[in-house]
Amino acid sequence: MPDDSTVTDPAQMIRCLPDPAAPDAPLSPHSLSDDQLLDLYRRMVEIRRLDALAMSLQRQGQLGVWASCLGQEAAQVASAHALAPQDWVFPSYRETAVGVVRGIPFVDLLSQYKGIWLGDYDPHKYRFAMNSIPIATHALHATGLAMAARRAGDDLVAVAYMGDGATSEGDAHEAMNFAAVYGAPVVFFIQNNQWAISVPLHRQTASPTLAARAGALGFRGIRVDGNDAAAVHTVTADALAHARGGSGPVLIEAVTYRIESHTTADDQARYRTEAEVAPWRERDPISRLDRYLSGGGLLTDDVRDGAHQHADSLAAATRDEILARSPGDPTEMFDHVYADERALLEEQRQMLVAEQRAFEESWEDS
Amino acid sequence: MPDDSTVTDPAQMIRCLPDPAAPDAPLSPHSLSDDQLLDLYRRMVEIRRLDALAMSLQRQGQLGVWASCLGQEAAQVASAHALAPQDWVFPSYRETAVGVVRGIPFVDLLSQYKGIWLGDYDPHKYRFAMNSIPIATHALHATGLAMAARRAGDDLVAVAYMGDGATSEGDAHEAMNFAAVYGAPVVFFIQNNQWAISVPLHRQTASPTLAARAGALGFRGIRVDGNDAAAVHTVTADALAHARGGSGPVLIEAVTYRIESHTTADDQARYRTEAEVAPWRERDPISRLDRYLSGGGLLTDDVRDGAHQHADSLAAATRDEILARSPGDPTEMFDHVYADERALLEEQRQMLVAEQRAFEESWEDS
Amino acid sequence: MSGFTMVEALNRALADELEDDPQVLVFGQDIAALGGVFRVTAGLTERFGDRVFDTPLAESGIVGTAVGMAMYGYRPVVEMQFDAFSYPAFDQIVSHVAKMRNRSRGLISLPLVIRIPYGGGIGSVEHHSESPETYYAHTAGLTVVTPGSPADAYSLLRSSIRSDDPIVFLEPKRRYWQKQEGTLPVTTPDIGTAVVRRPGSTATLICYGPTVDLCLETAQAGTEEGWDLEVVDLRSLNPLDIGTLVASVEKTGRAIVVHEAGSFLGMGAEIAGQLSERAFYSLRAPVLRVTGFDVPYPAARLESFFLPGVDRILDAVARSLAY
Amino acid sequence: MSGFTMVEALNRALADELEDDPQVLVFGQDIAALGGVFRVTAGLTERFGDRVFDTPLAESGIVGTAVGMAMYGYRPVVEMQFDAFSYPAFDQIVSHVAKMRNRSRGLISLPLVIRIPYGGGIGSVEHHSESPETYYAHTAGLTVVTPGSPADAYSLLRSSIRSDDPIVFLEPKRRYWQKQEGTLPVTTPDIGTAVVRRPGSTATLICYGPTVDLCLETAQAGTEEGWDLEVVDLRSLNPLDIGTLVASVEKTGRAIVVHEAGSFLGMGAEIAGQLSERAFYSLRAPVLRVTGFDVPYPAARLESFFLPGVDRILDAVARSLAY
Ligand SMILES: Cc1ncc(C[n+]2csc(CCOP(=O)(O)OP(=O)(O)O)c2C)c(N)n1
Ligand SMILES: Cc1ncc(C[n+]2csc(CCOP(=O)(O)OP(=O)(O)O)c2C)c(N)n1
Ligand SMILES: [Mg+2]
Ligand SMILES: [Mg+2]
Repeated sequence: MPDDSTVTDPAQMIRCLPDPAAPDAPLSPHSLSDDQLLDLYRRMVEIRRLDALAMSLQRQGQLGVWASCLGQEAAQVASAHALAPQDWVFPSYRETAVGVVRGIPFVDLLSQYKGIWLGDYDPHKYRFAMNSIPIATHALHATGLAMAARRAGDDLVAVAYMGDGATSEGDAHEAMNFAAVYGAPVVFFIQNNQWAISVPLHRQTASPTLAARAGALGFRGIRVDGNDAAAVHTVTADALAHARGGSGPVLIEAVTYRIESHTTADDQARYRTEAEVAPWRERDPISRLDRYLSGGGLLTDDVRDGAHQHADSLAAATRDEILARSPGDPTEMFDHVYADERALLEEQRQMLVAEQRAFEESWEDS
Repeated sequence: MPDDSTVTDPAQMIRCLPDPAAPDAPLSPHSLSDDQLLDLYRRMVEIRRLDALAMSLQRQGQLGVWASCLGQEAAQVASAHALAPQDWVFPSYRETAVGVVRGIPFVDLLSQYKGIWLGDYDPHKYRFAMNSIPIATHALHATGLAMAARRAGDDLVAVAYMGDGATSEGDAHEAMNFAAVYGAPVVFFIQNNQWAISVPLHRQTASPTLAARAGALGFRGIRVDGNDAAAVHTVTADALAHARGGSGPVLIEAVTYRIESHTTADDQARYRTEAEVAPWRERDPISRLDRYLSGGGLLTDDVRDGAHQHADSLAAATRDEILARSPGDPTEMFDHVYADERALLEEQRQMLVAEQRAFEESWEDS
Repeated sequence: MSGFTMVEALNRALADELEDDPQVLVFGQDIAALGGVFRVTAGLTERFGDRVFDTPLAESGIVGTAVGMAMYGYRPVVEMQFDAFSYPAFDQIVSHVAKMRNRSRGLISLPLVIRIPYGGGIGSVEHHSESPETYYAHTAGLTVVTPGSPADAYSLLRSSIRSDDPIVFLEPKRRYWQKQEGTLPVTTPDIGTAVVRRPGSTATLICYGPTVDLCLETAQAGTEEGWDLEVVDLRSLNPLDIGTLVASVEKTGRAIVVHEAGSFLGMGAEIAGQLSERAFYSLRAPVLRVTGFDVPYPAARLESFFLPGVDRILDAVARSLAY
Repeated sequence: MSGFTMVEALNRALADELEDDPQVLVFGQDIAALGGVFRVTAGLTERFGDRVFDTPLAESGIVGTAVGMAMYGYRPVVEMQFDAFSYPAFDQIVSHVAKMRNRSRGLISLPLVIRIPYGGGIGSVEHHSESPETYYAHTAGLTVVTPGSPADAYSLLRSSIRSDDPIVFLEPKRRYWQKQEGTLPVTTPDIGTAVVRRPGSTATLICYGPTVDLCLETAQAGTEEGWDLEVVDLRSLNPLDIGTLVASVEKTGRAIVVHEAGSFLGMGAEIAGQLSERAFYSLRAPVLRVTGFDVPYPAARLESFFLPGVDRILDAVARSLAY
């Protein structure tokens, strides 16, 4: 169990895998089996491939926009991997890797970005909440659900994924404070990828770390190398055990980096240089795990090739599925607004139905 | 300059005057002259008298409601006393003592509670902002004004007064974070009076101190005995110097106690016992300063009597003034909504004018 | 008991729902030990323990955590201490409470109730007398209910807690201590139904929440002018029971909407818009509006000039009859 | 330059005000180095240095600090990145921005502008296509302005920055790239004036922001039906230039209000309410409304069914003429 010096001293950060950028940084032991490590590797390769697919689909005009998680695969895959099936995830818009690890078919995650529906998977089935675009607002839902589960006596942790920028919102503060006051089993997993669109971390906070927030609210905070899959998994497993055991919330600051632009609608060239990005490419989480596993002889060329082949075929299948997916009857927009029927909406639905009919007839006529 | 151990360890708290409740607590030196100390004493006596006047006026139905600062005189008077004339104060609804020290006639502070107008003093003249009822919202105004002053190169500090409960609001977090990020000269003066209406501190936060918030956001936080006028003055003077010097914001947690009910509309008997309040009466800030000054021979019976006589006559005069004050022409409610004239409001004004005329005529007829 | 106040009715409704459904939770600021600043929740924590609890001072936190609890199957009933203090929770209410069901294609419903004491007339300080109904009634996905009588306060709050849709429940604070004959429990028409409180033929007074009693009083006063005014209590603002309003106007030919909120984009605007469309040939005069002025709510000693009163409503009736 | 887009017009308006008045400050999320997600502030920080700066990710913080800066004499122009992201600042806007002048008896004015890109039609994800005008236009103390053309974008933004009243400036994001002939600077009628964009006699189409071009297009299409439609662009929603609307309706006898916001308590409600009162004898048909449906803004591939379109407006004209 890491000591609290890791919270306030930015130099202090839990690492398990050698970091080329910090060769003499002390390494902590990790708790993963060989199978688990290989599993993480395969998942990360898979995600990177799927993320690349999404990027190309967007370029081809198939998706309206895409927020890549390139470079954050370790933070997302390893933390998600540590979760128990009954745990609940509250994602922002960037946690596609987490969604995939939770078992959501990638096509269902893409669907929203194709504009099919506002969300297109069963949140209860995967215990993965509808992703939340209003920054930090979902952290409160995680706290509330954790308070509820604790009240019900259920063994469950709610994990709220947020970015570094999200920590500036009032809702982030309120979510952490409520969790601390009620001792709710929540893990606030903050992917500190150094940027909030074009705003760098130092304009977001004057504090050297984000993990320190927890201590000030009376709960545990920890900093981990977010590009180190083994460390992320270990620290997350610790945090989940802590929360599960009734000791209250934990904040994890996973230090990583957003390699791509914020989204495909963004252009990072306007606010940062490749010179800043380059060193982080060196720290690529997949190569890092690859080196470690290859060094240990665990990762053979066969395994590596297998991982890539699997990822490629999954991507190919996903591509066909998303291209085939189309929006349903537009009148569905009236179906889910209220549990019961509303006269005003029924009138509007009828208007749309009539318009559709008239449109079709005008087609048949021509 | 107090060291940072005072921030996280609740036992640690700056004290300058002997505290009967903590006889062996270490005492720090204070920086006040005899005159200053006597000044603080007189002001505190004056405020207590005026507060008592307000309470009785409310009982007599002259005021709609009153929020007493009984027991918090040291925190308010001593901190206000340390301010420079050019500094700006952003109060909540309880900082009447601060307002009086800033030079606002007490009758102008009462006016709002008599329902004359929503505020009834010139905020620019006293550099005392319109008091703010929506909890914590005004902290952002303080930060913004401090950012503005710094930009203009003006030597001033903005002081935001808040309660312990206010620290739970998202706006409190955003105000502190903006201040830290921009290095704005703001002092967040938190009167931790242990209660937010009926909610005790431990249900408001899981942290042993509120001062720790500052460190987590990258700025200085300090804890002071809020019933110790000398300590509050010293710590506030330090904080103002720090902010004035361009070293950024400071958070002061003044540990005190709300002796009265939250307001005259509240009934503390419903949520706390006299047994809890009693020890705090022992720590009364005025008696505490009185003992200290009497011990030193500084406070003679003459001085004490003089202070009380002055307070009594001021109260008597204020009483006459507030009783004499009445609301102006009701159509004034249309005068200050916009800088320019609005047709819709003019129509409504004319309607009210016509109603008034009709009413007067119906009177004359009878 | 014979006779009950609105506060008693609300308290009893909460108690009965807490009793009947273990999933119901009640929380907010000062609602446990204190029993709420208006005593609406008095005695509930003594009786139901930690199912009725106080929260830290953060409205977005209250509503946001309620969303998470509702997702888990609880039925939270949260209190915003006063009308203006629901504004810090506005983002949670509009971006999540109102949209979660739709976003999730119906897979997540949020059975939660947001109780808000609203309106003026009690001589309060600033921010304690707001009428925020337009903000919520305009928001697709929200249902906005407001009782005008103790009986409705009881019955509508129970229905609201049982509804699978999120409900903004607006309580006319100046009617909190109004007493009504009879005994609890009572059942009144369900959410979405307006009720004719007083049948009449001269013109229709349309009101809700705090203005219901005012309009009944006005109708009484109107008899001296020889007027027989019909009074319709909306009871729910969204959905709006336009059918009942149209039926009334087809009978009277005239309508005056009365509310404390400002006229500009107030409920009177929507009602005037719908009536002028759905009762075009029946209206013998335009739908008139008697509302709070379009200025911030004034200081206590001026509120009587700001608020709609009997004379102002009677003047409007006269203007309507002049067409 | 010959011809300019709305984004260029807004950018130039900001630059010209920054140039003319040293008290003007521009800040928000991603508005400095990036130049805003829509490039409205592109190049400004290069030219005006730290008078144009990025903030932490907190809307309440942005508006709340702007209040403090305005109190100190600056003229802040803040950007909310998208419509729905103004909601976290709702409490600051409604409780302070709108009320400070009145609360202080006119002693504190807040000359600040809150820029909000709003509306749909750009195939965006959830929360990026909201039409929040009712929330702000209903709030006493706020002025709500929205340009329908590049020229108005320039002139109205400059007037807004020079106004001593706080202004919510709504920018129709789907018209950002719309080009108009001519050169900047231009001066158009001031805030509070509606403009007849196309004179006509058959009926009046009332629109603003994103629906202005739509209504002009509709009027064009209407000629094929032999209709001569008048198009009035509101330009400011509060104050509402009802005089211009009444004059138009006295001529045409018919009005259709067109906006993207839902109909329930949308601007169309207020306009219908006021016209039915102020032009009672001129209206030959009820004021009809063609608006977004009263549902949450739908996913991108469904928005074309949700948004008012030419055919839906022409149908309304036909319905109006059928009276
Ligand atoms: C309340 C709110 N304000 C603004 C935005 C626009 N926005 C979308 S993402 C983003 C930056 C988020 O940065 P961070 O929290 O670090 O997450 P990251 O994108 O880096 O994963 C912003 C400002 C939003 N979605 N919600
Ligand atoms: C946003 C908001 N929510 C709720 C309230 C109602 N309210 C008024 S004072 C108060 C308690 C404040 O406690 P604290 O911040 O500790 O200040 P104190 O009254 O103890 O000085 C509450 C909840 C309010 N005024 N504003
Ligand atoms: Mg980030
Ligand atoms: Mg307190």
